[in-house]
Amino acid sequence: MAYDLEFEKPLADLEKKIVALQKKGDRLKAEEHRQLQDMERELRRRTEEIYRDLTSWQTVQVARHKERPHSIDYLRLMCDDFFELCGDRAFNDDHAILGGLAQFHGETVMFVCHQKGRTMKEKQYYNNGMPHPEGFRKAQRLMKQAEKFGIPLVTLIDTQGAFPALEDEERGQAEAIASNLYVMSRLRIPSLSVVIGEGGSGGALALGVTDRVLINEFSIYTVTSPESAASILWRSNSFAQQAADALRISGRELKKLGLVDDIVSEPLGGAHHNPPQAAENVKAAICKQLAEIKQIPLDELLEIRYQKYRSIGHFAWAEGSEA
Amino acid sequence: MAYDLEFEKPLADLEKKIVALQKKGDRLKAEEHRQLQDMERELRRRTEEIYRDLTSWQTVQVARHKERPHSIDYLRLMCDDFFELCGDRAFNDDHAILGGLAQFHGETVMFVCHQKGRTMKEKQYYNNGMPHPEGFRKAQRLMKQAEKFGIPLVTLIDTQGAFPALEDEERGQAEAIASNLYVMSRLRIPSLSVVIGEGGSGGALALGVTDRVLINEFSIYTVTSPESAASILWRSNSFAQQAADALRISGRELKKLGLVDDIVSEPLGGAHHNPPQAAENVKAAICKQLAEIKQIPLDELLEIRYQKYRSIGHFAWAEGSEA
Amino acid sequence: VRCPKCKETLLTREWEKNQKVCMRCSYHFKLTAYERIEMLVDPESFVEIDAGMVSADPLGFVKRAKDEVQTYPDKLRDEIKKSGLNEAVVSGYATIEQQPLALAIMDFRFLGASMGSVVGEKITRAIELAIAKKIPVLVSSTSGGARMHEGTFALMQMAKTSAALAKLGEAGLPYFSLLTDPTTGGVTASFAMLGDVTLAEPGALIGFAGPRVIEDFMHIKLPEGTVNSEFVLRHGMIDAVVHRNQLRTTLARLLRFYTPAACTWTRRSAVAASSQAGEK
Amino acid sequence: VRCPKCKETLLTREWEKNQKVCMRCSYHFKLTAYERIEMLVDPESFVEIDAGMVSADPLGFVKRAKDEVQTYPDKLRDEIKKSGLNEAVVSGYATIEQQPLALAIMDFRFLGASMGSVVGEKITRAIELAIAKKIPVLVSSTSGGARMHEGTFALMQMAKTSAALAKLGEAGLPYFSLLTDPTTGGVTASFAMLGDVTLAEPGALIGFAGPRVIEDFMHIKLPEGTVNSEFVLRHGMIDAVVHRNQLRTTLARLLRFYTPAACTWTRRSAVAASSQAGEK
Ligand SMILES: [Zn+2]
Ligand SMILES: [Zn+2]
Repeated sequence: MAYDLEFEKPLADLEKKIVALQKKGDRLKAEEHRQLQDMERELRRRTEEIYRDLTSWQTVQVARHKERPHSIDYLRLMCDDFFELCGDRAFNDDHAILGGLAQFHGETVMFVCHQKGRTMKEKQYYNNGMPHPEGFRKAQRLMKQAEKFGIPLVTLIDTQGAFPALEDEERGQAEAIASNLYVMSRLRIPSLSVVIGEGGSGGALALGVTDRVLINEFSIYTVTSPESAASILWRSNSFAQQAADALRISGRELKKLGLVDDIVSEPLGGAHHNPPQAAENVKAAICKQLAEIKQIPLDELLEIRYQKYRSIGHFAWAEGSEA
Repeated sequence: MAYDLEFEKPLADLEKKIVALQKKGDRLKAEEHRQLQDMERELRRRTEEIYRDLTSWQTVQVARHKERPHSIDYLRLMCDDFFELCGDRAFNDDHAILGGLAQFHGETVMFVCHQKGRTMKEKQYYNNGMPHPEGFRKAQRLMKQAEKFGIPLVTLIDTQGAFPALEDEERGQAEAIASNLYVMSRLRIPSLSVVIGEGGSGGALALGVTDRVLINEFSIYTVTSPESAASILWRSNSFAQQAADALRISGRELKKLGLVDDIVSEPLGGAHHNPPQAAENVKAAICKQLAEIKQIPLDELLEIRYQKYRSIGHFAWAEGSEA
Repeated sequence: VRCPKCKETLLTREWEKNQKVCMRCSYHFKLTAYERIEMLVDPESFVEIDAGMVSADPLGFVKRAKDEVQTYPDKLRDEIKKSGLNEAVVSGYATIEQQPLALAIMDFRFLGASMGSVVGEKITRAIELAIAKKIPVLVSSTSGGARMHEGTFALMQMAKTSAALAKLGEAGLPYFSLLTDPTTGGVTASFAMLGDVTLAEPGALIGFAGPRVIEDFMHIKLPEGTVNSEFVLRHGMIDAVVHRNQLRTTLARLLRFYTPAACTWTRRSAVAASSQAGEK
Repeated sequence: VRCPKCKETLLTREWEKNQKVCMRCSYHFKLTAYERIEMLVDPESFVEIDAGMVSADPLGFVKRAKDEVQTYPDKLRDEIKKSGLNEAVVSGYATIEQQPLALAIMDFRFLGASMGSVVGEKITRAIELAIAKKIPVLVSSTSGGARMHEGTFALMQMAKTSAALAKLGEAGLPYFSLLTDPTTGGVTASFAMLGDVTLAEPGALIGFAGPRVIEDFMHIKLPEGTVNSEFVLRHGMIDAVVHRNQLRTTLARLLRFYTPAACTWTRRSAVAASSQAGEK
């Protein structure tokens, strides 16, 4: 896996040298062999160093990396069996939402995920992970089915946001999102979400009202894309970098702010450098959290869930006013 | 109100003579006055006579009479206040379904009705009472809202059936109807339906799974329109009359067959001869039945409702087989 | 046999070995109820119930045409003779890969698998059996619609079967609906569309009104295959189109997902719930 | 004042008497929160709560441009000064025709009524007050969207308010949502669209993305008024478009429908339910 992001330039240079040496194969002299090992060590060290302090904007780049594993990759790597459930039972089957039943770590779990796509054709098929209203309604259908059968719910979040076209207004994008927030807050099953890439706006939150919210180390969760925040606040989306950093949207920042429950660590250089390892980490984190919340009596779980969201927000009191 | 149906020919003739005499007004001689009174008495007698033995096919004519009161007329005449609730919250507001909150006999009731329309313009606006899937979904939304707030549900049924166009298949006409049957069978509120005109097919039943089913005397409730039954069984819809009679679809026949709980009597010559009286009868019938079912504890009510539909059907056992 | 889709002439033996699917174009021929049962469940595991249930004549139905008087009992006698079946559905219980379930399989040969009292009753009994035994339900649907000869009784079977499924749902038991060619009318608008998971065989005609009604009503001509399995999948009405040779495996997988042992959390919470007083 | 729709110049006194509705074309001007409260509730009945709640700065937000550094607290100070309000929503309780309800009224003057922690918190508190007092809730919405300066905290207010409404619903209490010009973004996609009954003033811009975003995204130009009250009514998202001069009466009627005394059956069953053990 090549280092190809802007801030990875030093790593890419190093990697190029390494690759050049590696090409020699058996013809490598002892001296060069040692040199190669040194460089490999150096690459690892530099990568760790750079990734230790990624800014929110740099995290955005990683979260959007074209080779980053998507929901379908995680499902393939984490589940022993997966049966996709389709359709909103009213209008369409929105491929931007991928959901179904999984054999997961010895039990049945309902997965509901955003699914992007890598090739042009895939991006079109999955609408690049940007759901229409019927996608959110399909999601809700599966959530209610999980509730009906007492199956725990896990969502994988990875979207720039809900699709903002006129047809989406016509079919009630706002209603579809709102309704999911309402329903998820009272689902009588344990629930958990993992932001695996981009957690963008209401389109992300519509799968995100769960007992636990985890985030991949180099993922983001944001009120709106940095570009759109920039065009609102700076009146130009060329300030996306400033916006990303000011909004503190990286997994690590969000953990510090108390907005996510835990961070799932990613392989060195990001999940796309080692998808199986990334999936293993996500799976382990899900198992750990699910085991915990499954112990909590249901009514208590619902009240804890309520308080979790209830308590998000900072405010103060004007002088002279009382709390 | 004129007698204008085919089987009402004798009545129309008599009526014409009466009207001719009435026109004379004050210039009526004593002799003629007596004659008029006789004829009026005769008209009443003959009407009673004819309407006492209406066939199913004749009942179809009355049920479809262009001046027959529709849901909107009943609501206006029966309710002290009515607030229409609109939309399926997903796609559209289907005017073929008219629903909302009513102040009814001193309490709040949720009405969900088919609404036809009289003029060409109205028929178009209401789609002649033939719902699209979003109409049934609006209906279900209101039913669930009634359940949420413990408000009794009353439905007024008056439709040829669900709209059978390609767009309706696309949006899941079958699913929309099926889902209503499923949900209505378990609604945790008292519920009641009145067939006020045409009860046609699945489109009628989708508002009709209730604790009590009443039917206006000259209304019908049928598996499919006589015309379409004729084209299925006789391979020509010109046998509609035979089909109507063979299917025994009039209110009175259905009462005999045990398929409705009670008949609401209509004014002489049918509801359109005296809409206020028709509405008063319907209202009284609703009040009586609601008062009864409101006394039944909820879990018991649901089981009674289940058994009501569970027990519909006749079958036998082949020789040599046991029950 | 000749394939109605690709017109290929198929060797009967091969065609039967291929589960009556055209070897060339994958056209799925209709199966009889017993063929389908054999194909889906573990050998010898099927136990039929209500096999002797036959239709009565609730309306005293007589069809009078110019030169013909036909009663419903006449018609039924003909259909029984022709099909060798007592009615349009075969019901019972069985196992698929050792997992028990109740099932009802419709058979198009009997009066176009139209739904009258017996179809409604047998399906409802299969569902109630499942509730009593705490096992899932599979209904394999095919139907031309409601049984006209039973009038409003036929219509009400839609309510009856749907209400039974609602009870099954409250009991937390899954219902799998399989749609086969053709499934239309009142069957589609009741139990066929109420699956927790709904599957369809490829290319099956599936609809409420059916293409002929739509064409008559709209005065248009629909292209072949407008209202079929792939159409309803695209429009979000079903979960998957499954080739006949994958059906058994698919159902086995589905049964495993919903098996109580696979839902470790449910079992625990179900125990907790049953120890509480009161409702549900 | 000049009407932005029909360009007519209106006499201020008459215009105010007409509830700030254009006498010529019925254009509904924006109202301040206190104007709306006065218009809707019984005189002297409004009791404000949480009036002194002001925004904190959870992110330490700083907007740096070439020649400008602006902190969120700077911005807030400006807005407070400009609007005379502490935040973008005024909340409390009152009566309409003697019927009590909790209410939260948004005010567009304060930072475009964007939703940050305070808006979310005040609305949630109003809902919780309603649950405690067993009274209905009215939220009058207007908003440009989420408060960017609070980042993901702002986003989460959507979840917080929606969860509070879900609790209100479980308590069997009605929620009336009133949409006014303009209502967009995260507010639309949460509490604004969750009304048991949802009303809108005529001609109000109502949408998720809002017309400018749609135009940018689709590279099209939308005709004026494409995404407004009438549009969402037509598409089944709201119950009614109500002229400002009918709002008070309409709300009074709605309150009467849901008043426990009007639901004779509910009262009985609620009593029965409370005597049962266990859940809900
Ligand atoms: Zn073929
Ligand atoms: Zn104007």
